[in-house]
Amino acid sequence: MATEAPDRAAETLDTFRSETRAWLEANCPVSIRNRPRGMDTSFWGGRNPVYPTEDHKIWFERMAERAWTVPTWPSEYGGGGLNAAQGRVLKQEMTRIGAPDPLSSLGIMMLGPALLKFGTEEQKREHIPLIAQGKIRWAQGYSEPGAGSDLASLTTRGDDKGDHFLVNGQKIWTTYGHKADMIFTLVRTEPDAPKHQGISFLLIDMAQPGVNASPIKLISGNEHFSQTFFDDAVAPMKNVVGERGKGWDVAKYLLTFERSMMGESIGGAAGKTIAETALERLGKEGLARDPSLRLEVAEIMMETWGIQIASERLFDQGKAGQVSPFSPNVLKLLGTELATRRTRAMMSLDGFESLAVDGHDAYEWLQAPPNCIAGGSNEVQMNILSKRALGLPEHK
Amino acid sequence: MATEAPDRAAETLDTFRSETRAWLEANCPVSIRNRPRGMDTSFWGGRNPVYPTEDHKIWFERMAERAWTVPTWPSEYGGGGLNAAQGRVLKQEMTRIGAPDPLSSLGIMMLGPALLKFGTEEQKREHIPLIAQGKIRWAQGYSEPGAGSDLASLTTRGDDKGDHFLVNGQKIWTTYGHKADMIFTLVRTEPDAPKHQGISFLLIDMAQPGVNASPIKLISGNEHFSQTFFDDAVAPMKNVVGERGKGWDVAKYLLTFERSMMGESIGGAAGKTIAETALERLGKEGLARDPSLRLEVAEIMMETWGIQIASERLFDQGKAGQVSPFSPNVLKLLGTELATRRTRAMMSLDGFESLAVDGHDAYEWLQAPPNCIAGGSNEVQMNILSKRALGLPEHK
Amino acid sequence: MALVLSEDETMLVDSAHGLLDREAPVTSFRALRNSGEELAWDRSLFGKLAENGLVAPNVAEADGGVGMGISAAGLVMEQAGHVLAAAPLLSAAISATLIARAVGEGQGADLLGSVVSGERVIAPALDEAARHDPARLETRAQKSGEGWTLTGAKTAVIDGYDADAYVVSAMADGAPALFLVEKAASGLSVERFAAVDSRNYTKLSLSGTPAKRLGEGDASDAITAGLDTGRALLSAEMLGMADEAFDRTVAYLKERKQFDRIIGTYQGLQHRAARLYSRLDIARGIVLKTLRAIDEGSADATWLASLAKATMTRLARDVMIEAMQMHGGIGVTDDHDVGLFVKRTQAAGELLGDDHFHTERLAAGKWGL
Amino acid sequence: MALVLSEDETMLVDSAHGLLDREAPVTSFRALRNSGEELAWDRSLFGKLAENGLVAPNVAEADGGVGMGISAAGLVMEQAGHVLAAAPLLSAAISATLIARAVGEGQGADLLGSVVSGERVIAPALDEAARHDPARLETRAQKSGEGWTLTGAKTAVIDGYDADAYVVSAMADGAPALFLVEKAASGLSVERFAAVDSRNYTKLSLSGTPAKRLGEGDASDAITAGLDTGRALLSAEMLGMADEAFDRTVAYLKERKQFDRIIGTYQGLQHRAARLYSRLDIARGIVLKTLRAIDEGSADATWLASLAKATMTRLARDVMIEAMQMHGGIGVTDDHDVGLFVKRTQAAGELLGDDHFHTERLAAGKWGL
Repeated sequence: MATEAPDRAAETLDTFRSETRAWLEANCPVSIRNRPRGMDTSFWGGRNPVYPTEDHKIWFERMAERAWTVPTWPSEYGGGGLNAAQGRVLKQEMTRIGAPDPLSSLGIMMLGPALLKFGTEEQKREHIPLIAQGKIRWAQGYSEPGAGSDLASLTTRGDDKGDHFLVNGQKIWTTYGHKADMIFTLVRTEPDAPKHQGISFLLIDMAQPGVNASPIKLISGNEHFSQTFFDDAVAPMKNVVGERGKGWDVAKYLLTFERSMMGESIGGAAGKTIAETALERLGKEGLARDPSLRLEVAEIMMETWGIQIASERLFDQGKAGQVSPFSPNVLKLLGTELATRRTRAMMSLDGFESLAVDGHDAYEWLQAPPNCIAGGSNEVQMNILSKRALGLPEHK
Repeated sequence: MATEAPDRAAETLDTFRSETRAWLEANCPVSIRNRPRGMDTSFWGGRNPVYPTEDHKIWFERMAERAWTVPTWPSEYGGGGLNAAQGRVLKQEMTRIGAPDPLSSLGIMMLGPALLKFGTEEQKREHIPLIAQGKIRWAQGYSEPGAGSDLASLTTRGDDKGDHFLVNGQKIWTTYGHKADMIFTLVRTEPDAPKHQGISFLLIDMAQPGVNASPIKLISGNEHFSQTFFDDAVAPMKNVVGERGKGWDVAKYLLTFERSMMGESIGGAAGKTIAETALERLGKEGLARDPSLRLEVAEIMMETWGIQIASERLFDQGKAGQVSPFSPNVLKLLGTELATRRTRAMMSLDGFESLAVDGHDAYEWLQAPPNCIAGGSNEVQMNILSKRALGLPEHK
Repeated sequence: MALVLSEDETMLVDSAHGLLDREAPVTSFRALRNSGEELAWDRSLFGKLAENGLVAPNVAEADGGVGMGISAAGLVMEQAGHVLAAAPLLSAAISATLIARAVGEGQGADLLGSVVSGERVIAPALDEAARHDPARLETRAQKSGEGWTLTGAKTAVIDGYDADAYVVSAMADGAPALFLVEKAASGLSVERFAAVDSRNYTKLSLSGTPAKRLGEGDASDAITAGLDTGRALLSAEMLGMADEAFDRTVAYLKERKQFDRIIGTYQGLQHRAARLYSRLDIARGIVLKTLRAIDEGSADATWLASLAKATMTRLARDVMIEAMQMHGGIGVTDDHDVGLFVKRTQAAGELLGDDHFHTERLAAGKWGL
Repeated sequence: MALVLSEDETMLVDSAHGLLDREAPVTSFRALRNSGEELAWDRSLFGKLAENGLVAPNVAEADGGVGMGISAAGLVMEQAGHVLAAAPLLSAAISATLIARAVGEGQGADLLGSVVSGERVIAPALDEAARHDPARLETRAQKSGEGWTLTGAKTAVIDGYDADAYVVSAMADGAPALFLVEKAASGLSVERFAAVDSRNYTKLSLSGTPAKRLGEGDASDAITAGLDTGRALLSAEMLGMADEAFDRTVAYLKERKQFDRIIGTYQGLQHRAARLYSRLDIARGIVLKTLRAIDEGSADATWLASLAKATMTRLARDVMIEAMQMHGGIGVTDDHDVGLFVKRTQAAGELLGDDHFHTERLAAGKWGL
C-alpha cells in the first residue's frame, strides 16, 4: 500500500532523526538532563533573565541559535521552520535523553500561536522573534475576582484615548504576573456592546507605573499566579490582537490550546511511569502484599495510555484535517482528573514519607487540583460538551 | 451503666428468643428453608391463593394462626402484638434457619403501615385483619404513562358522585396489578386544586368490569408490573385514606417506607455473601489469579457492611426517636446502586455460565437497574437530598 | 498507520453501514429472537455480507480474502454493533486468524476462501473454563495413523451451533496446537447454550474425535493472535453498541419531559452525558490504535488488545446502565431496544476476558506489577 | 450499645465543641502553623482539654481516667477534626490503650494518670516502614540486668517531638513486646519530620537505649488494640474534618455566583453534593459502630476499625477534592482554610494504614479472599 513519496519522506525523516540525535547528544549538557520538571529547573527568559544553572544558559543559547526554542514556527519570524513531523522527532529525541525545554514561556505556549493566527504582519514581526529568543517574558491575564470561569462578565475596561487605551481594573490568576515583562489580557473596550462582545485582546507592557502585580500563594506553596492591578495603565492602539471587540475569539482559540496542553501534558505524564515508580519503591513483593494499591497503579497506567493514544490520534487528525473541536475539552476534563488520581496514588506509594512538607510527591499532589479549575473549570468543560458536542438544550 | 429494668427486659427477650427458636425449628418445614427468594417461591395470598408447594401452605397457616405474618402490628386489628425488639428477634431467628416470609404482600409492606397511621378506625377494622390473614392481595398504582417520577402531574381522575367516586384514567408500573384483588392508588379528586394538591389516596376493588390490568414484561423477563386501566370504575367514598385531596401525604409516607426497604433489602443483601459465593465458585486460588475481581468482591463487601450498619442505626434511631427524615433517600440511592454493582460482579464470578438465559445470576442482574428507577428514580432522591437535606436553592 | 480512517476504510464503513441499515435493522434481530430460531443468525444477511467482502476482511489476498486487515474487520464489527446484526462475523474473523497463523500466510486459501465467501462457518473452540482462562488447556490430541484424535471439552464456542467445522485448541506432544474438526466427526457432541444475548453459543465435548492438524509445532502464538483478534473485534463491536445506545439516549433526553421540563436540560444528566461522551472519545482512539497495532504486527498489539477489551467492557456496561437509567421505566421493559443492547454488551464483555481479566493481564504481563 | 449517642455522650460532645470553638478555632491552628513553632501543638489548649476530661477519656476509672470508653475518645476527636485542633489527643489515646492492655486494667494508674492529666505526653512508636506495615517489627529488645535495652528505628511517631516518653514495640524473646522509653534515655535520637499537615511527627533511632518493659509475654493483642484505637480515632477525626469541609462547601454553594446564578442551583453540583451527603451519612454509622464494637470487645472490632479507616480515608479525601473544586480558584490558595483540611486529611488517611491497606486487611483477614 505504500507509495514512493512517503518512502522518501520517511528516509529524510530518518536522516533528520539521526542528525538531531547526534546534535542533542553533543549539545545538551549532561547535568540538566532527566531532572524533575519544576519552576526552579526551567529558564523563563525575560528582560532580566535568571538561569537556574550555567548549563541551562549554555543549553538555551545553543537551542536559541537554531531557533529550536520554537522549532515549528515559520523561519520568516525567527522560528525553527521545521515541519510537524520533524518537530515531533525533535521532541521525541529530547525526551529520549531527558533534555528539558530550553525555554519555558507563555509566549511560546500561548501568545505566539495567537499572533500567528490573528496578529497583523507588524505584530508578528515585532513580537515573535522576541518570544523565540526569550527576550520578553509574557503573562496571561483573563480572570477577574468574582468572575472565575465566567469570563464574559469581566469588568476591566480600556478607554479609547485615540492612539491608546487607558486601562483600569483588576485581574486575578494572572499566570506569572509578578515575574513578567508584558501581559496579554482581555479588556472591555466597547462599553455599549453586549456582555459577550465588546472585549478586546490587548497587549500591555507591565513596566509602567500603572501596572502592579502581587503573587498569590497556592496550597502547594507555589506562586505561579498573581493579582494584577491596572491603574490608568497605557496600551497603544496597535496592541489589539485580532479585531477590536472580538478578543473573545482569540481567547477561545488560546483556551483550546491551553486545554489540550493541560490534558495531554498532565494526563499523559511524561517521564517515569507510575508503574516503574511503584516497582522501584515497593518492589514486586511489596505490591503483592498491597493488591489494592497495585491495582490502582495498573488502572492509572491504563487510563494514561488512553490519554496518550488520544494525543497521538489528535496529531494524526490534525494532519488529516479531521480534528474534533471538542478534543481539547475531553483532554482537559479527563487529563486533569487523571492527574489528581495519579498524584494521590504517588503519595500512597511513598506512605508516610510522602507527607514531607518540601517533598516532590506532596508538591505534585497539591498542584493537581488547581488544574481541574484553571483553564475553564472542569464543570465548564462538561457544559461545553453537553451543550455544544451533544446539543442538549438549555433550560429557559 | 446498666440498670435493673433493661436487665429484666433482656432476660425476657432471651426467653422469647429460645422459645421462638424452638417453635420455628418445629414448625418451619425443612423443604422451604434456604431457598433463593423469588416470585415462584413466595406465597402472595389473595382471593384465589396459589401456594408454591404444600409446605408453603402449612408454613403460612401456622404463622397466620399466631399472626406472625405481621408480628409487630397491634393485636386489636389482628396483628401479632410483638414489640420492636421481639420483632427483630423473630426476624433474626427466621434468617438463622433460612425460613421464608410466610406471606409476601404489598398489603403488609405498604398499605398496612399507611392505614395504621392515616386510616379511620373503620378502615383499620375492615382491611388490616384481611391483610394479616392474606385474604386480599393488594396492588400499588401511582405512576402514569408519561409521568414517570413526576407523580404530581398525574391525571387519573375520580369524579365525586355523592357516595362514591367514578374513576377514569390509566396507571403504569402498577406493582402486581394483574394478579391483585384490590389496588391502592392516587387519583385526582379535586380538579380545581393546584397540581400538588387535589389528589386522594383511594382504595379500589379490581374485581369490577371498570378495571383492567395487563402485564408489562421487563428485560429480566419478570412481569411484576402492569398497566391498569380505569373505565368508570367505582370506589366508595369511605375508601379514601387520610384526608380528601391530601393523598400526597399518605403516598410520601409510603414512599419513605418503600425506599428504606429497597435500600436495605437490596443493598444489604440477605443470604449468602458475595465473598462466600466467590470462594465457592473460584476458590482462593482462582481469586488470587484474578486480583481485580477479588478486589471488586472485597469492595462490595465493604459497602454492603456499611448499608447493613446504616440499617441497624436506623433501627436504633427509631427507638430513640432520632430518625433522620432523609435516611430512606440515602438508603434507596446507595442501596440500589450497590445492588447493580453486586449483581454485575456476581455475573463476573460465573463468567460465561452467568449468561444463561434462564439463570439466577442473569435474572438478578437484570432486576437491579429497574430498582434504581422505581420508587422515585435515584435522580429524584438526589434532588430531595440536595434541596431538602442540604437546602440548596432552586434556579428561578 | 495513522489513527484516522483511510479512504478505502471510509468507503468500507459506508458500505457496511448502508447494507446493515437496510438489511439488518434492530427490528430484524428482535424478530429473530422472538422466533426462537435456534441458529440465532440470519443466513440471508450473512450471504449478503459475504458478497460485499465484509466477512473476515482480514484474510490476506493470497488466501482468497480482500486483505484489508483487522482494521477493516473491526470497522465492520463496529457497524454490526450499531444494529446488533445477527451474523457469524466474529467467529469468521477469529477462525481466519487462527488458521492463517497456524498454517502460514498463503497456505490456507482453501479453508479461508470458504470462510470469506460465507460458504462455511468455522467456529473457534478455545475456552475451557467458565471464566476465560487461556492458560487452561486440558483437551488432549493423540496421533492416530495419518491424523489425530481429540479428547476434552470446550465452552463458550462462538457461533458453534450448526457450524460446519471447529478450530479446536489442544495439547499435542506437550505443546498447544490447533486442529480442524468437522461437524460430522465421530465422538463430537455439541450442546446448545441459550444466552441472554440470544446469540449462537455451544459447548463441545470431544471423545476420540478425528481432527486435522493445522500447521506444525507450538501454536501458542497463533492462539494468542486469534484471541487478540477476537478481543479487538469485540471491543469494536462494543464501541458500536455503546455509541448507538448513547446516541439514542441523548436523543431521548432531548424529547422526554418530566416536571414540565425537557429532561436533557437538567445539568445533572448533562454532566453525566458529557462524561460518557468523553470516555467514548478516548475509547474510540484506543480501539483504532489496537486494530492498527495488530495490522502492523507491533509488539504492543497484544497488550493493546487487553487495553481495548478492558476499557470497552467497563465503558460499554456503564453506558448501558446510564441508558436504562436515563430512559426511565420504559428503558427496562422488554419491548424497548435498550435491553437488547444491554444483554449483548454483557455477553461481549464476558467473552475472551472481561475488564478484570485484562486489567490483570496488563498489570502482570506488560508492566510487571 | 445502641448506634445513637447516650445522654452522657451528648453532654461530652457539647462540652468538647464549646471548648474547642472558643479556644481552638481554625485561625489559631493557622497562626500556630505560620509561627513555625516546632512543637506544633498548643500547650495551653491541651491543658484545658485535660482539665475537662477530654484527653484519653478511654482510660478506665481504675486507672485514673473517666472511663467513658473509646466512644468518648472518638467523639472528642470528631470535634477536634472540625477545628483542626492542634493537641496530642491521638497519641494520648493510643498510648493509653497500649499501656492498659499491656499491663492489665487497673495496673497502669501511675502512667495513665499522667497521660489523662496532660502532665506527660507519651507517644506511640510502632511503625517502621514508610507504608504502614505492622507485620514489620525489626527493633530488638535485649535483657540487660534488671531492665532492657532497645535497638532499632521507628518512623511516623505521632506527637513524638519533645514527647516525655515513648511506648515502643520491639521483639523480645521472639515475640512482640511493648516498652516505655524516657525522653532522656541514652542512645535515643529523635528526628523531627516536617509534614504537610503541620503536625508533630518524628522518627526515632534507638541504639542500646534503656527501656522499661510494659507487662509480660506476647504483646501482639495489645499492639493490635492500640492500632485499632488509632484507626478508629483517625476515622472519627476524618469524619469531623469531612463534615466541616462539606458544610463549608455547601454554604459556599449557596452564596457564590457564576454566570449570573448562585452556583448551588446547578443540578450538576447538587447531585454531587447529594452523593457526598449520602456517603457521609453511611460513614457516620460505620464510625460509631466501630467505636461501640471496640468498647464492647466485639470480635468484629478490629475488622470494623479497618472498615472505618478505609471508608473514611477514601471519603474524606474525595470530600476534600470536591471542596476545592466547588470553591473554585479561591479554594486552592494558601489563604483559604480548605487547604488546611486537605492536608490534614491526607496525613490522617496515611497514618496507621490507608484505604488500600485496610481493604486488603479485610479481604484477606475477615473474608478469607
